[in-house]
Amino acid sequence: MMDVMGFFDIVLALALPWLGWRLLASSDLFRAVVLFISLGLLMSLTWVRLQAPDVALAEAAIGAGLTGALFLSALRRLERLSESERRLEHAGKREEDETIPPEKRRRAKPVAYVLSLFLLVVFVLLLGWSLGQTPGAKGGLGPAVAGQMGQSGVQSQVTAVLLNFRGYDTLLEMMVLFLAALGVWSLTRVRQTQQGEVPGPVLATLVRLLVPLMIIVAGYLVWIGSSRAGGAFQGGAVLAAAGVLLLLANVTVVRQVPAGLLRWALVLGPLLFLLTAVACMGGGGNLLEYPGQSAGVWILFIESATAVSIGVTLAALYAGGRPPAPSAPEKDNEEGPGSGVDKGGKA
Amino acid sequence: MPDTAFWAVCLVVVPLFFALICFVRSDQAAVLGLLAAGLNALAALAMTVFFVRSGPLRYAIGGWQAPLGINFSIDGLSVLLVAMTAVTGLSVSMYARGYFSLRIGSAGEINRHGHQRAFFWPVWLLLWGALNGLFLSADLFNVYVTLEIIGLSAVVLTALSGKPAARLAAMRYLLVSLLGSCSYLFGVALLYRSYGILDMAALARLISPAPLMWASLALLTTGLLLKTALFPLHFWLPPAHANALAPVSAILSGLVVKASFYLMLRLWGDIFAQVLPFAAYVLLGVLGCGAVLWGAVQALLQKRLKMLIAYSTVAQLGYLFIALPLIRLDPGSSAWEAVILLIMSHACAKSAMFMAAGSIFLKAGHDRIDDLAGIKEVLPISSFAFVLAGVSLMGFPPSGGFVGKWLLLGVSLAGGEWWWGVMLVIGSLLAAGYVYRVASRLLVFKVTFFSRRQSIPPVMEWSAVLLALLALLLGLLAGYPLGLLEAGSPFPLHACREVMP
Amino acid sequence: MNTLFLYTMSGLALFAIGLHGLIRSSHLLRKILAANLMSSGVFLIMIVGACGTDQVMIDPVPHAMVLTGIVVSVSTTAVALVLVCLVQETTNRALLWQKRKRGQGGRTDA
Amino acid sequence: MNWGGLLLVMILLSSLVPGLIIFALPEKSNRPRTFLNLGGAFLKLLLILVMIIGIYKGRHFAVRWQLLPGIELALNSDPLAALFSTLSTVLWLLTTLYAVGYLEQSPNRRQFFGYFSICVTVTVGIALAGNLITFLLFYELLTLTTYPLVTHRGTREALAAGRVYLAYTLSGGAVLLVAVAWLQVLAGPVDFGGQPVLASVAATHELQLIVIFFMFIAGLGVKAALVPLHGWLPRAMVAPAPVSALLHAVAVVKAGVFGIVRIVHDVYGIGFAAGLNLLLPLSILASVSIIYGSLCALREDDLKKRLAYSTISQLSYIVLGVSVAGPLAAIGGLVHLVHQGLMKITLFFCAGNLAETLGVHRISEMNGIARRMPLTMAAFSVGALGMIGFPPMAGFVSKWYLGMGALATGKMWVVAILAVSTVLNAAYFLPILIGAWFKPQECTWSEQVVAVRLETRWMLLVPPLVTAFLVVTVGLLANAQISPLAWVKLIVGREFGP
Repeated sequence: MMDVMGFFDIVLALALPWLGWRLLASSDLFRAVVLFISLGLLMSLTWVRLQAPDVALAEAAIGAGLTGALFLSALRRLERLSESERRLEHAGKREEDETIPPEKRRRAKPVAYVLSLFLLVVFVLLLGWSLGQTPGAKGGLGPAVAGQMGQSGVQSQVTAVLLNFRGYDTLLEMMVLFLAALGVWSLTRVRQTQQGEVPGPVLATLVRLLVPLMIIVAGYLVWIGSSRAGGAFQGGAVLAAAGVLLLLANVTVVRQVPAGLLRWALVLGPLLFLLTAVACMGGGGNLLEYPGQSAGVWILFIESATAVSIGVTLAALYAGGRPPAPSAPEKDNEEGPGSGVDKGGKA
Repeated sequence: MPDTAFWAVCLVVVPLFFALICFVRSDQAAVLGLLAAGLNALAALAMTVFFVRSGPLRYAIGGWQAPLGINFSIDGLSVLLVAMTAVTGLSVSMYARGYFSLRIGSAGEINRHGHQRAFFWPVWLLLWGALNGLFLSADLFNVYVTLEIIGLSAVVLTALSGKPAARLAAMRYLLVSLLGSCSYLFGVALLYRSYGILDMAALARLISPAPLMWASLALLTTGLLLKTALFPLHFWLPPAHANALAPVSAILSGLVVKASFYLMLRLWGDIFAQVLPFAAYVLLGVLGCGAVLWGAVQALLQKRLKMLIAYSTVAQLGYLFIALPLIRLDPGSSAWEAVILLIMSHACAKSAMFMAAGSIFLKAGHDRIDDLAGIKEVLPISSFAFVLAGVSLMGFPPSGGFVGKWLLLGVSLAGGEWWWGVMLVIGSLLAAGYVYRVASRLLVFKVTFFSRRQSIPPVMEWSAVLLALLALLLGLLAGYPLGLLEAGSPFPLHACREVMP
Repeated sequence: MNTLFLYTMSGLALFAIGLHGLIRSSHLLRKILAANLMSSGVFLIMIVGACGTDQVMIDPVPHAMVLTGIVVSVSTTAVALVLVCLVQETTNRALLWQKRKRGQGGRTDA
Repeated sequence: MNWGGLLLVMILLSSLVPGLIIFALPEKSNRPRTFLNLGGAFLKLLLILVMIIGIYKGRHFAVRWQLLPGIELALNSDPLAALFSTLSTVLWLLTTLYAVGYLEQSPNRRQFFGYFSICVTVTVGIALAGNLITFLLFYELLTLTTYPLVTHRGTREALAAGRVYLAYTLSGGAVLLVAVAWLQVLAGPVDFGGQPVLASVAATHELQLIVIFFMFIAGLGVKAALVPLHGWLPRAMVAPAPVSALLHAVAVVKAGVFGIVRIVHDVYGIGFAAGLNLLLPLSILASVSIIYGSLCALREDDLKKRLAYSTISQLSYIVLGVSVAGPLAAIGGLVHLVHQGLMKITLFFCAGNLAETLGVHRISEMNGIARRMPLTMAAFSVGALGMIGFPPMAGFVSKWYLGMGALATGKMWVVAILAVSTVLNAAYFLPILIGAWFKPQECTWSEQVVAVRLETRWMLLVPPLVTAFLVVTVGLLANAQISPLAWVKLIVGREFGP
């Protein structure tokens, strides 16, 4: 049994860089993206092999799934853009040099190419050598974490680190996610969806069946996160997948979400997290120092809120722009933080 | 009971909170943003006051002490940089208020620029919160997250301008930022692997020469140098800084590059200082010399005002790196003080310069240096601000840049390595050259000057000139901020080590 | 040579390939893919470091860091992809250096 | 801060504050501006008088402000400082009056008078600087604040002159900065007026001290227009006449010379500098400047440029006097600091009058001009004769002491230089006088001032007459208790000991 697993490890470890190489070398971008997604899935397997189930879940959902979806939609958009450009060129009879395929450009300078490859190999060997030289640091902070688990309020060590011991990191990470949504919204707005793109009956049924199921799974993942693999990010990612499905199916209800509500849903998680962190100071504690024995409750509260926002944010990232209609946020201000629940129920 | 730590927490929490609120209430974004800027400045002031009273301090977030949890380390260096961010940020915010109101107010551009204002404020506040977080944090991984926020928001702000050049610049900036933070993260990962710890102060005690340590130091340094745009890695900076909107340029040049340099200071000045050989510092110093020369020569060749200022940033960053070997050379603390003065005075002066250039751009409708003669007649205050800021950059007395240069010169001569000092002087002469190129146009008066718009809001002109004045007077007041450094600890991290449990 | 070291080398190779791709590729989409590969490589090395030599004691801190890293990386990727589309839209090419002259010499905004 | 220190700060503020207010005033408000200018000038004169009386009674004024350890700003009033600041202040008052008349119709007076006031502040700051860093600070600021005045007219020529001016002075400033920093590293902060501290480090760092000395001379020599570094001065004559008069005859160039005097007297000390053999090269440099400046002046037809070259030559008298290293020569040099200022400003005022009233810029246009403007030309003649060294003018006194000093130290070649230079002075000044007084008018002048009762506006006429009067007076009354000569003897007496 061990031998089989050992062989599997070797294949996996070799397959990862090979896939990476292939995907960068492939001349077809679509193929590269597909290879990237499969690489993500293999990474996820690797995480399982390395006893990191939390990471595996997150990698599968976010690293492979959502990132892949993002790449695919960007690719589609790029192709559409270049098509319209080509049409424009033909119409205007404008002569312009065709884009040189990257491979030709690369081969144009073989010396530099070989040199950079050589440098990289040296870099890898040097680093590998130094990694082999130095013994690992005896478990790192593992013992420290294990020693304090009793006061963390949760059973899962990873969740304890994420939301208690190093909760501040996670708070800032939520800000990164929020920032990404801000960035995407500030850059573009979603193009008007064509009315013709009505989902086929199969997709519509699938959506109707899958989306509620996904929401339940997401809730379960958040709940289970306190003791086993799972948590806000994994749950949020599943919620996001539901959102992506809805967007793909072009369900009318997605387009009818009021802009203000959407904004509140994006903000909900980070805002509640931040307020909770500050509220912890009310009792004389430090920032994010959950009072007394109630850490578990607080963590669950934060996780639920952030999961909703993560889901909405990731879906918004997939949508790739701010809502098309000029937003009128002042209309929806009276709807408080509770509106996040509506978002869940609406689907 | 408010104390130093309370205000430090406020410095991170307040901007983040207002960023979120700004996004939801985007119609009120400017008011909220200014409120946040004001509160932030207040918090920075309060923290400084308490710091002077009670000295350096570590603050355990979540109540978890250092090796397990993330700690704030509040020492003289962090307080000074936070204060610098607060002052610069406040005046950039006031400038931005005028700037966006003007752009929106002009007829026919409402749709185009409405979203710029709506998104500028939350992104800028996030950036601000992350900057404060970076300066206060004592945890290497936490610093990575703040660096990511800083990098990403800087990219978003750059792209906000919407012009093709700005988008390309933002793209390049993003890729560099990705590469830089990936390299940094790799370095952190390797450090964690060999020492099992992420806290800077604890790490500084554990560091010992080993192959893996060298590898991680190289990775950390490469990442930070990319983000700081040290000479051969500076290619991304000028287009990004020059093509962004004016308040954004001020933020990027004044503050953002300082964040990664601050980390360089922490790493090279403290954590790794015991094991690093002098030759490594010399290498960075030589690159700094390259930056000073190349940046200045490029600045002299530019035709556009904002490009000139951006290249001047490249040159000025070179100064900071020239200071690194001198820090090592210096038995006392005057090289440290010089670096910090240079950072602060460059932050004020460069922001003021970009702000003034933005006003000039809006008024003239272009920023071709050769066609700016006579703008003084229509924009006297902004022109004055530009020249004042230029005087600071040249390192003229009594600016902060002068005192910094003076201290470094003294260190280099006393240490017998006079060439660094000569490089500094040559650099300031070159700086005088490119400042002169602009100033000679600005100071001339012509009877008529064609201007595109009627009026620039006074707040835009005055915020720039006040900031420039501050940069100029920083030299006269240098004793106060640097006294803060002395009060905390002559060397930034050493005192904290004693305080640490 | 044990399995963990193999994974470490695999992570290193991923990082190096990503680095190579990031610098040498010309299409922006490929550059972003490469950046993702780089960070995957780093994650792999971090997670391998979390396994003790006996694979019993697992350090959860790197796991948490990698989770954070994954979210950060998807965030930057999302912004980067939108930017790529914008670059393509304005310059007709998703390339970085080709339009340099136009990018730097043209009119820009204050 | 003690009262004495406050006095020094007040002296600086008395022109700085009017300058800043002038920037804030609108362009149109001429009366308040003139009032501020003259009020500030009178106030400053009053304060300086108080200071001089104080010094005479043996009081010592000083104020210090520490920026950082090792960087300290200090103002100090020793007799030398009092000499230079009095000169600047008196001439500022007259020049302000002159400038109000000169610029009556021209645009942008706000900027002119604003910078002008600040320039004077900075010049007095140079005079009162109590240590090298303070001196450096004001020296560099002088560069900056004079630039807008040089380029005031905004013409292509003015801008070019400004560029040259900046290139020279900024480079000089950079060299000076390195020198000051280096000296501080070797010997610690250097205060003026105390005992020279360098002797203690001389044994180990002799070569370095020599190098530093020549860096000082190079840095200061730019503003002092020592010969290879003089290129900016003739070009800077495109500036308006009051600027040329005050700045390029007095403030800027004197700042350089004053710095050299400070370095030789207060930093190195005469004896020590002579011991290092530093003074001979300096006196050779000064002699070359004297002869070269005079020769160039001979060739120039443009009146202001001839005066500029004459400045180059005359300034080096001061340097020569200091570097001869005898008390008598030092008296001659230092008193020339005052005398040359008075004479040269008279000449520039007159040149400005000619240009402003009749549009005359060239010497070849000046024939017979004395009949049209007798008072102006009388003042001009007094100045020119003083320059040549006719007794009983001021210039004679300086040259007399210089010559005696050279004889006393046995440096005959210095006497020869003085003689040759006097001949050259006469050669380039006397033809002007002869032409103006005795030759008939040759060309028509474009009358630019509608003639009033006087030959030109009274504001233009009074200042040169006053300075011409002073030139004669300080020469005649050289032995009086309160003459510049007496004051200089006091300074030199302190320097060379009883």
